[in-house]
Amino acid sequence: MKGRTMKLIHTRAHRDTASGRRIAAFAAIATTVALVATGCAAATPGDSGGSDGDGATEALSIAFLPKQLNNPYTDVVLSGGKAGTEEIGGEYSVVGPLEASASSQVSFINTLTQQGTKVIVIAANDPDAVGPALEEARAAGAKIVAFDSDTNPDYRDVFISQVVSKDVALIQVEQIAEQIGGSGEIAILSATANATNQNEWIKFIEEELASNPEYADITLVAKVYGDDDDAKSFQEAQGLLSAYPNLKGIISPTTVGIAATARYLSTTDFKGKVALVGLGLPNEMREFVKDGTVKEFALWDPAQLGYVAAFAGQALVDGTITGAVGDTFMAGELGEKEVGEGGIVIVGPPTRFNADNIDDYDF
Amino acid sequence: MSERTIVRSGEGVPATTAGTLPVRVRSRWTRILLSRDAVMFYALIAVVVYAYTQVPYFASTQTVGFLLLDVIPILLIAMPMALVIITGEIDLSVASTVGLTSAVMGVLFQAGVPIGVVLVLCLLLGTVLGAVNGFLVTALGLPSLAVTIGTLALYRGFALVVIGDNAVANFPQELTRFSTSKLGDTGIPVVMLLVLAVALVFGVLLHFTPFGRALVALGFNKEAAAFVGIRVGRAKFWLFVSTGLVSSLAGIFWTLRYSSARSDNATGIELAVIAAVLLGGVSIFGGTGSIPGVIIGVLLIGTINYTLRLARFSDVVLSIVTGALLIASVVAPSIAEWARGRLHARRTARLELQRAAAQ
Amino acid sequence: MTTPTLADDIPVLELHHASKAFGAVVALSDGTIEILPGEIHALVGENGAGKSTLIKVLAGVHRPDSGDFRLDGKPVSFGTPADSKAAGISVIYQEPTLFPDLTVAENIYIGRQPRGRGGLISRSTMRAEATKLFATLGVPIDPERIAAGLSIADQQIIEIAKAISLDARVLIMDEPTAALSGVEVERLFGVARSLRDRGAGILFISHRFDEVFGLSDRITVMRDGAFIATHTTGSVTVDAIVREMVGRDISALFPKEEAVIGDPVLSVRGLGRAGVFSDISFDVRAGEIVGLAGLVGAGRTEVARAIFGIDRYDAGSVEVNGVPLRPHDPQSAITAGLGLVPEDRRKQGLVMELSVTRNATLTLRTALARFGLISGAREHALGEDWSRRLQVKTASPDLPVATLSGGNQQKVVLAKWLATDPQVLIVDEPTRGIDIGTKAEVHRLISDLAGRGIAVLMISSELPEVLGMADRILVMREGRLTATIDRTDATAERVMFAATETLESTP
Amino acid sequence: MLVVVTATINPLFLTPQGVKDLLLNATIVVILAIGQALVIITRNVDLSVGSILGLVAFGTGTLFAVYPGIPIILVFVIGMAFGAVLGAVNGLLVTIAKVPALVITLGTLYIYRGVNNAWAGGTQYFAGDRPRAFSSLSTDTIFGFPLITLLAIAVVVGVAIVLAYTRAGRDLYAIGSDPAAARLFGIPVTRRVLGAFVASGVLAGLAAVLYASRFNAVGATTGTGLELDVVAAAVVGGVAIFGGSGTVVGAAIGALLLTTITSALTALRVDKFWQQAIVGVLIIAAISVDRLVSLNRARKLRVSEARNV
Repeated sequence: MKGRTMKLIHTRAHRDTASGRRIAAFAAIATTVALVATGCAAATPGDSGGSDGDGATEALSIAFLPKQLNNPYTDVVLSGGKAGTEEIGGEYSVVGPLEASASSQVSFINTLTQQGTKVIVIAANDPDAVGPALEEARAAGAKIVAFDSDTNPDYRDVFISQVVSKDVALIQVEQIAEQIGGSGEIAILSATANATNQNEWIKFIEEELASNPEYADITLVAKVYGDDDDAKSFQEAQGLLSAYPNLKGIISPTTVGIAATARYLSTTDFKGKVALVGLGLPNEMREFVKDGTVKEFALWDPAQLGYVAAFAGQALVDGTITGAVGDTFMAGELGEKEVGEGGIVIVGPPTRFNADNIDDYDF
Repeated sequence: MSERTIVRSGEGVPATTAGTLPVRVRSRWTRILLSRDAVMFYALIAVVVYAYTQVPYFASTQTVGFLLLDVIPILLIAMPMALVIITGEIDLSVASTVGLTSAVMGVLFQAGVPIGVVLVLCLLLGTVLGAVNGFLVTALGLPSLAVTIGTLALYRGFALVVIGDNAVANFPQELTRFSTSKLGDTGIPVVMLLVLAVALVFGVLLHFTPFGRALVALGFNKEAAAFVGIRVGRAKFWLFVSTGLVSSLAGIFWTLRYSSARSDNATGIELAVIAAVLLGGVSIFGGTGSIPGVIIGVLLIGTINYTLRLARFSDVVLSIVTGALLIASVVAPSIAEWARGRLHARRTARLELQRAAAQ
Repeated sequence: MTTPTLADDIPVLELHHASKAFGAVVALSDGTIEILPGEIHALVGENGAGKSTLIKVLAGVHRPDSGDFRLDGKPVSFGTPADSKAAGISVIYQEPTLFPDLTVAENIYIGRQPRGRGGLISRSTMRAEATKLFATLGVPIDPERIAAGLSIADQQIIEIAKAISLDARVLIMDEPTAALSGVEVERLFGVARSLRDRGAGILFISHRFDEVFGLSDRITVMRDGAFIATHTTGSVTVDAIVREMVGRDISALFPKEEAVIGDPVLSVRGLGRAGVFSDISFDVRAGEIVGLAGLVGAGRTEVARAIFGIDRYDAGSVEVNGVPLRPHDPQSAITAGLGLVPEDRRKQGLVMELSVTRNATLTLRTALARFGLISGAREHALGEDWSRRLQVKTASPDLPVATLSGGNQQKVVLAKWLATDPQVLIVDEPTRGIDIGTKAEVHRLISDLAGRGIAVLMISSELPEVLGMADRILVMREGRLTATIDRTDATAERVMFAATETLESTP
Repeated sequence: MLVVVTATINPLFLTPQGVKDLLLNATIVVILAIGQALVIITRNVDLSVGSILGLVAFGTGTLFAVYPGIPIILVFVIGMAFGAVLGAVNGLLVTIAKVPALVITLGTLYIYRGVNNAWAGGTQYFAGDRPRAFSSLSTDTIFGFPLITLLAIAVVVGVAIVLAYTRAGRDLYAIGSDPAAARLFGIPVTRRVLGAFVASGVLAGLAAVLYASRFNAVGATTGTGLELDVVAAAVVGGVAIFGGSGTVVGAAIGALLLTTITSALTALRVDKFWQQAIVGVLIIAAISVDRLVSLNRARKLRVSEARNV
């Protein structure tokens, strides 16, 4: 027994210490990471073509990166994108974060860049946060089409806009003015406070209210944000009505917001007394139009956005357009589209939905 | 975390002399090659090799760059977090600290404060936020879990108060470019050098300093640690402070990398950090854990996520995988323990049977 | 008072030749006891004699490795405490285990609350029952208050009330009086007697001979994990019992080397902590071993903890070589040359999961570091050096201390402190749970240290150990020093007397 | 107090519509907070309630969409059973693996949410897809109380009775008060803790069905982040995070208070960004007060024990 112990201790003395082992582990990691890195580096230049093929023969890969997956509006937009891509004969894919955060889109852009995607169609959660990643993507040869929500113009080739921002704003002001009889307090219930498109519309709404003498009697008393979250928008609507007893109308330029507000109004005494206009999906609003909560709201056909974006992507890759003002391209059944000021492509005028026509639409 | 429900091996196992129960002493290399860290390392290699050969586009320098850029914030925060968990505490407020740092950074910069001053103030802020956690946990003796759930809400709330729904984007280009620049052709981001420095500091702190020895001791047994003069409360306080400081560092990196200061930055990454730390072999009950292990844990989660994304799996899968890895990493040791216990019980039962038969 | 007719009754509970070992440590080698219905049975023995293990076997907490366990003459085997409770055995531990957040009544009836309409708990019935119980016991406790904040005495009463409500046939009390005042003890005894008169068998552990002789019908003595004898109380004397408890030749077992005794190193003056101890003053001189004797709960450990800085104290001062120590700061105590081998080796003395080396060098963390970094090689050399010097038996100093036997673990604790080269070493129950062979080694070590001029304060509940080792014996009772006895005058009886007499009769 | 202040500043706050809204908003958090209280009393925590709610709420929407004629009561039963299964998964992992509930439920929070996302995709079900009678549950009132609020009150009373007047309920307190002692007493700790998690799941399921009745859309992100509010409500309502004490009535009041604060902030036109910070402050204040009270009690005890020493 004693002898054995002694021997063990003896061997111990030659052994590395616990700390020594740690150093070894550290070194192992460092070496391997370095190896992997250099290995990759060596592999890249000659390898990138490989069996996957490259260049003209390959189907045009168009990847859509919406603000957030699993959003009904997004799904409609994407359905158009898919249709457009298939018409071109391109390879359609969708990636995106589950929550509308700016930084998570960056990782997806990186991945798309690496996959050699030819066209990235993006709806930016933050106009600047995605910038550096998009620049890298462009450096790697991708064309960038922004749609729905623009990035900083420096980072993309074209922006496919629903309609002229001002038109969207004006139609909403017009509608609310009609419905409240041209005077009274109104409020805006928007998506997130830094959503690019909503903010632009709100800016135009405010300008129009201030400058157009027809609207002199209308006061905008509040702007609140429901973050495109149903429950939150619902409570914000409720908060508005409790905070502003004389409120006569609400503008909600977001599909989630208008649906939540309509639902709140329809269950209260305010139904029919407080006007509600904005941008909504016919399928979501049908019930409220029919029960009289909402008289009229507006929207473009979101599917057209995706559809045109796909064609714009192809045109950019072909070289048909470069994003310069005056360039034109054919967008399938929607005909010729022109690149306007600031690289913006306008899809079409907004549609007004009311009890008379709502059943004609299914999206 | 305040209550340990598991009987740890040391307390439950009756003492035996070396003579009665032969303890196998494995050779040095077998031990290194069979250690938990090593096994994790094999797993990492396996994933890398698999992705390298099977997943298109993985074999590229861009992978290294993008992957590392993605994991840097997690890797940074995992270092102090590992130490915090080793002492038997937890800090859930790290992601909110990142968010608040980012928000303050944006607001200060927009107000015209020179960027250098902004960075210093941000690090200072992180230190203060960590100190608040540390004070509540050590001075008031509150459970860190509850405290940091509270500060998770509080710090994120402050971020909202500070910057609201705005975003600040116009940080100096030199800085934003620096944050994503690579070391030559290797694809390794320059910032990794800073991260490695931080890892080295925490690795040395844990494994090669008196303070590290004290942390391990108090993680296993707070009372015994107090009996050798270890100032338990003070040690924990400084760990929370360091967590706050490193989280604010991660916040600065986050803001610069995405050149966007927003209140919702890094929402939810505490889960990824904790999952990586636990996967890296740190015991949720305290005491056990190593910095190399944690680094491997972070890289493993990062690589799996990146590979899945590259293989066009949806983000849905990613969140399920992260959650499952977290649960697996804490449940696995318990199951192993349970299996060992069963085995032991069966052996004891057999011995008793033999003894009974002998009588 | 009924005297049981010993010959005729079948014992309500009997245990014969039970043994229980924890790894290499045999805690109980021959646990034997018989409890008759309607008797109060006292169990006495030194600390470490195996009394607590015996009780835990009866309570179903430990399953004995061997032995014959019978209730009413029929063999039984308990797997869990619940089994034992179901069989009518109620155990009241030294530290009552009440649920602090529940009401007193609920604590009595938890898991078997009386039910009323609709199968719901009837709180009024529960309250009424509890009130009735307390009335029987003659104690004014509000059944509706929550248990948190109750005094130990009240908590014990509640445990007893619970036992009564359970209709316990056997009531076992582990040192129930350790934390009680005179009046409370009387009240407790009244209750015990009335239970006995109703036919229950009562077993209680006590170190106070006045209580043992005043209350019990029979006395069982244990020593070194084994049964020694059972006596009818009227037929024995305190002296005889003490002799049986101590049982061996003291001076032969504990060879105290004569050391040169120098100047006072540790000076404690007027130390007090509200509710725990008060007015403690003594010196320990270089090369001197001072024994601190007393019953469990007398406040000895608490004094040691306060000196070392683990706990705060409200009054007094501690000086090492004339320099006052910062209160509540063990690190400064260590720096000043103090070391403490704590009473609970597994929870306080060692980090069981860490290696022998790591444990042994834990006190030297800072000294081991060069430029702030610990040199693994030096750490190892030091760990190995000390394990060799103290002859710690382990396959490798890299193995967790949990794999060592109790005696070897204690050597690691000693090594940890010797490595700091202390001037004062406080050892609290240094040989508890250690086998005889290693015990002698530990004693030789301590004696050796004193020989090298270290001042040693030794807390021990084992009288022979104290008598054999100490140059001077301080005795504590109920938080106060009651006697200082010189080595030459020390006898087991004198120490026992000083530890158990009531304060009022202190000369 | 808060109600009074708010009402004076903004009279509209206490109109019938205002009160109704307040109650309606609180209902769902109240029910979740009750479930959370059960779990916290046993010294555990369930962070996955928000995800359970989302999953079950989407399930409810799916049921109505796939089986348009399904009886409403059956939907309730299925929703609660679904919640029970999800809660049981939590409970089993916690009790078998003996890992802190925090870690397990943090994991299931993400897994359940992921499953919800995978299942729902971009699909959302809207109020229009559901029968009128179902939606009217949350709009119809009896004596000014919305139906679902009455349901919530019934749940509070029911669970309160179980906790106060059944052995199983009392066992939960014993377990939270001292888990080791509870085991020593022969209380079936594992079964009871599992039961608490299942109950929390059932209540989350119920809350989810009510959510589907109350709100327009149920989809992949329904209920995200609710867990913080729920834990805060329970803790603010006096359920000690250390386990062993607290009542469901307290938790319900906590939930009501929290919702009132939120509504009051909006009604008082306070910057809504303060909301989350206030939740954080409330959690920390609640546990600090709890701790200080118990420290104080311990100190008093020691001094009162001093007696003759």
